[in-house]
Amino acid sequence: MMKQGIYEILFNFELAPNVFRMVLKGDTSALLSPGQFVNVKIDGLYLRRPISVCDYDKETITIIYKVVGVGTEKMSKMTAGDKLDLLVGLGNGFNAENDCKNPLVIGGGVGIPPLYGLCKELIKFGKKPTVILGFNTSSEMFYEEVFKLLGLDVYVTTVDGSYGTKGFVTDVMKNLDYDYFYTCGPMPMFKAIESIAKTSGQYSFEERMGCGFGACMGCSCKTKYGNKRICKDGPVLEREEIVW
Amino acid sequence: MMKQGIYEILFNFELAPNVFRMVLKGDTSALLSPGQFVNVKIDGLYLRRPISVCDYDKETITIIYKVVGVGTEKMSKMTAGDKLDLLVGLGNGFNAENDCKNPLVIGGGVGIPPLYGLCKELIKFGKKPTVILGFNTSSEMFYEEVFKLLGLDVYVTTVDGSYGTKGFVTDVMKNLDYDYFYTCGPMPMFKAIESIAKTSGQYSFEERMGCGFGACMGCSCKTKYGNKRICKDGPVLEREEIVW
Amino acid sequence: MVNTKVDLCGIQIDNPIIPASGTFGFGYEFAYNYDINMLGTFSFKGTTKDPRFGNPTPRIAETPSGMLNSVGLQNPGVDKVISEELPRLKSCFKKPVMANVSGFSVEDYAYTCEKLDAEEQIGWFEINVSCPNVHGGGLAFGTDPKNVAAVTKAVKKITNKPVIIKLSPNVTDITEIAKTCEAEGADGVSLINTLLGMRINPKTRKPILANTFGGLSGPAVFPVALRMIYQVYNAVNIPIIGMGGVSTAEDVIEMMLAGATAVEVGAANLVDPFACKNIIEDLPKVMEKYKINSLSEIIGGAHNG
Amino acid sequence: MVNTKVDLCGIQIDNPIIPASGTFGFGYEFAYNYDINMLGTFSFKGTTKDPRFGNPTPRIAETPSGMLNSVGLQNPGVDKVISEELPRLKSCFKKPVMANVSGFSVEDYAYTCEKLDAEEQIGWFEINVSCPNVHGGGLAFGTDPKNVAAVTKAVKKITNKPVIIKLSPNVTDITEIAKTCEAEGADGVSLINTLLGMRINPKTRKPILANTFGGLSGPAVFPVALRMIYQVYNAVNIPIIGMGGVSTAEDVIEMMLAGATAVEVGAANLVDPFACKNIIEDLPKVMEKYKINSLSEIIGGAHNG
Repeated sequence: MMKQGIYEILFNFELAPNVFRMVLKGDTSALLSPGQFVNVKIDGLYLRRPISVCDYDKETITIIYKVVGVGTEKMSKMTAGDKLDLLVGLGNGFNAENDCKNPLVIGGGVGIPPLYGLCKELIKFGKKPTVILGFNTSSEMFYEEVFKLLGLDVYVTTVDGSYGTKGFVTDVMKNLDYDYFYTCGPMPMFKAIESIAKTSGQYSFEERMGCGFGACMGCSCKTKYGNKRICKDGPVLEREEIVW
Repeated sequence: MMKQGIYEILFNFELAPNVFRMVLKGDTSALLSPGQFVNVKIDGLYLRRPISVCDYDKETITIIYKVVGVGTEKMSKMTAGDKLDLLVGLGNGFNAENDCKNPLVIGGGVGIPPLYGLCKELIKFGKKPTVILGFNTSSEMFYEEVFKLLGLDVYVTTVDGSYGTKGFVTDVMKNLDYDYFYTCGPMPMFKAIESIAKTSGQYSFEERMGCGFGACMGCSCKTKYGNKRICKDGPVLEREEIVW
Repeated sequence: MVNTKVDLCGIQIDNPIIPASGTFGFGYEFAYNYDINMLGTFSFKGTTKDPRFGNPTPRIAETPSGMLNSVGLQNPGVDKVISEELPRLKSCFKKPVMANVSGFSVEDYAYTCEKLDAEEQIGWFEINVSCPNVHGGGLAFGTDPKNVAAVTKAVKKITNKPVIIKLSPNVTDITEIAKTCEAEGADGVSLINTLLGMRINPKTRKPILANTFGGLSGPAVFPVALRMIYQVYNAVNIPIIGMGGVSTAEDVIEMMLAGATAVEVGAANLVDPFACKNIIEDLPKVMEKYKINSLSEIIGGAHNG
Repeated sequence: MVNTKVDLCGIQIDNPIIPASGTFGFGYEFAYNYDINMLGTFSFKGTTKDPRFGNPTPRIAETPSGMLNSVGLQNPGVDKVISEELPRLKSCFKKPVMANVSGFSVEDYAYTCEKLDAEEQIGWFEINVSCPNVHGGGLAFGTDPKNVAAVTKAVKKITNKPVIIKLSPNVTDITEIAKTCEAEGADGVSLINTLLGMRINPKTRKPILANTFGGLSGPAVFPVALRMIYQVYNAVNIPIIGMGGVSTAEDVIEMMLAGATAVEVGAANLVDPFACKNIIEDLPKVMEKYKINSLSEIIGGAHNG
C-alpha cells in the first residue's frame, strides 16, 4: 500500500533541455510494479505533483520529469541533500506478467521514463521487448543508450528527422512484429497507436489529479467495465477496456 | 529611503529561551537612526514580519526577535548562509540628537534590542545614558553585559526578584535622576512609565502592520497632532503627542 | 487528560474531527492508511438517487493555498451505495457514519434519504443543497431559501435521524439560509461548501476545468469560512459543523471558537492522506497549549466579551 | 515590440496595471521607490465627504496566501484631499489618476464626486459601493442593487468623466449588480472588492481584528475574482477592471483572458512595494512567451470556443 515519507535527493540534473533526472533515497517498499507513480509535495504549492517512477531498487527511486510549470520548475532547482515529502506506491502499474512472447514497448517524450522500469521487469520475466522511443527532435532525446544497455533493440523516431526514423513511433511500429504492446506518451500518439495496433496492450494515461490515491474522483474516466480513477485504477489501463 | 534587498544570514542563535539574535549581511545604507525596523519576507507566509534593528554597521544588521508565532518560528530555524528578503530602513526611529544631558533608557523584554543602537548613538552625541532593563525572570535575561560594555550604568529588574531589583522598571526609575527618557517595551510598562515620568521622552510602539511603509493604514493611531502611522511616522512617538 | 468529546445533534462523538464528503470516499480505502475508527465520524461521498459519472475532466486545478474541483457528484447511486459501499464500510468502521445526500429536486432528496434511512450505520444526514458543480455553472439550488426550506421539510418528514443542511457560501447572507433551515426543523447546519472559482490556462487561453467553474477549497477559504460560522452562530441555536480549509489542530480550535460544534476536514485529506489522523493526535497537545480542558466548552468562545 | 496599451473607458493607458485603492495612498510616497509614471494609472485612497480615522486597531491579520484588513476608509476627507494630497501628487505623477470615492448615502457620493470633478488630474471615478468594513460588520451598501443604481445615477449626473463602479463579491449574483450599473449608465465596473473574512486568536479566544471582520485580499481570492470577472464579462458590455490577488504578469494575462480590460493590483503592493514596477517590466516577456502581440486583443479571450 501507499506510504508517505521524507526522501533525500541524491542527484538532480538536466538530461535534456528542461528534462531532469532525480534520484531519491528512502523507503521503496510500497513500490510493487513499473508504471506506478509518486506524488511530490512542493513547498509553497498546495497540490502534490504526480511523477511516474522510472526505476527503483531497495533504497532509491529514480524519476524523470519535464519542467512544465511552477511545480516542476521548483523541483528542478533542488539539489543533492534537499528533502522531499513523497507519497510512494501510487497507482496500478504495468502488468509485465502475461503470456506474450514478443512485446513492443512504445514511449513518447516524457512518457518514456516508466517504460524503463517496465523493460527491466519484462526482462526479469524472460522477455526481450522491442523498444520504440519517439521525440520531436534530436536535441530533446534521452535514455536511448540506457535502454540499449539492457540489451534491447531500440528504435528512435524524431518528428523532424534529425535522428533515427523521420516521423512518429507508428512509422516504425507498423513494420514490426509483436504480440503485445505497452505504451506511455501523449494522447495524439495513443490515438495513432490505437488506429494501427494489431494486438492487445496496455496504455498508461495522464490526467490532472487531486489526491493521487483514489479519494477525490478528480481524474475519473469511463471504461467499458465502468468508471475508473486514473490515479488508483490506472494510470495503466488495458486496451480492451478503454473508451476513446 | 527604504530599500529592498536579499540579505545573507551570518549568525542566528538563541540568546535566551525563544529569543534569537540574527546577524544579516547586506546593504545597510537605508538605515538612518536607531529604532528603525526591517520587514522580513518569510517563505510560505503572506505578510512580512517587522523586526526592530538592534544594531548595524556598514555591512551588517543585527536583529533580536522572540519566537511568538509561525513567522518567527520559521526564522529561528534558519541557519548561516540562508538568505532573507528584507525591506530595510523603515520607520521613524529615535531622535538621539536633543539637548538633554542625562537621558534614561528603559527597555522591557523584547523591547530592549533597539535601545542598544540608541545607546550607541547617544554616546556618539556625548551622552551617557542610564539604562534600566526589565524582565520577568532571570532566565529570560539578555544583553545586560552588552550594554555594560558600552560603559553605561545598567539596572536590571525582574518581576520575580530572581535577579537585580525585584519588581518593574518603574521601581528603579522612580529613584533616578534624568532629564529625558527613551523607552521600548510592552504597553503595561508604558502605562506605568507614563504615570510616573517627570520629563519629556520618546516611546517606541508596536502594532500589527500590513505593509510597514505607510501605504495601507493598517497601523494608524490618533495623536494630539493628527492621525499617524506607527510604521511610517512611528514607531517612535514623542511623549507630548501621544494619546493614551 | 483533556476531553475531546462533543455532542453532535444528540450523538456523542469521540472528537470533533470529520473527514468531509467527497474527500474520503466511503471510508474503507483510507482504512488501509490508518484505523479510521479514531475519527469522530466521517461524511461519505455525496449520494444521489441515480448513478452519476459527474463532469468531464480536467476536474481539478490548483490555486494559491487551495484547489478547485468540478467533480460534479460522481457516485454509484443510492442503490449501489446501500448494496456495495456500506457493507464494505461496515467491516472497517464501527461508528455511526454521516450520509451525505444530494439531489436535483425535493423529491430526489426525499427518495434518497428514505432509502438510506433504513441503514443502521447511518447516524446523521448531511443534506448538500450547495454543490456548485451541478447546475451548469450557475447558482446552486441552495442559494434560494425557498428551495432549502422545501428540502429540509421533506427530509425531516421521512427520517428521525438528525438532519444537517450543508450551506453554500456563495450567497449575500448565509444567516438567512441558516435561519430557514432552523425554522423548518433542521437539527444542524454545516458550512461552508466551496466558493465558486475558476482558473484559465494562459497557453491554451481556455478555462483549466472542463466545466469552466469549480469549487474552491483549502486554506485559502479558511477566513471566509470562519466569518460565516461566526455569523451563523449568532443567528441560530442549532449546532454548526464548521468546514473550509481546516488543516491543523490549531485551525480546529479557531473554528470551534467561532461557533463550530464539530469540524469537517476536506481538501487537507487530498494533500495528506494522514491529515485527520495527525489532527486528532495533535488536538490534546494544542488543547494543553491553550489551557482547554474540554473541547465542548470552547464552542462559540470567541463571542464572549 | 509588444503593445501593452489598452483603452479604459475612452482614455488610453500605457499598460493595464493600476495600483488598487487603499494600497498606494495618494501615490507620492511610492514615488520615492520608483517613477510612478510607468503605471497605467492608479486609484487613490478611498475618499469620503468628511475626514475619517477608520476602525480601531488591530486592523490587519494574516491568512493563508492573503490578508484581512479592516482599515475602514481612513482618509483626510475630500477637502483636504483636494487642498493637500492632489497638489503633492501632481508634482510626481503626470497622468490622469483614478479617484476612488466612498460614502454612506447617495448624497455623500454625489457631494464628494462633485467636488473632485473640478480637479483636472482626475481621469476616472471609481465608486466604491462595496467596502466591507464600514457598516458594523454587516452587509455592504453595495449588496443591494437599488442602492447601487441610485449611486450610479447620482454620480453620472454630476460628472462627464468615466464612472466605474467597484463591486462587492459578497453577493449571490454579481452579474445582477453589474447589469444594474450598466443600465444606469456606468462606464465600467471594477471587481472584486474584498471577501468578508475573519481570524480568531486561540490564545486570547477573541477575533484578531478589533472590528471582528475584515476584507480578505491576496492570491487566496484570485480564483474567485477570476470567476466573477468571467461571469460579468458575459453579462455586460462595459469594460471591467479586474482585481483580486494579482501578483504577477501571468496573473494579469489570466485576468484579461477572463474579461478584464485593465487590472488593479492591491495586496501585492503591501508585501512588495515594487510589485507594480516588476509586473510592468515582466509583461512584455510574458506576452512573448504566450505569443501575445497586443494586450487589448486578449481581453475576454477565454470566452472564445
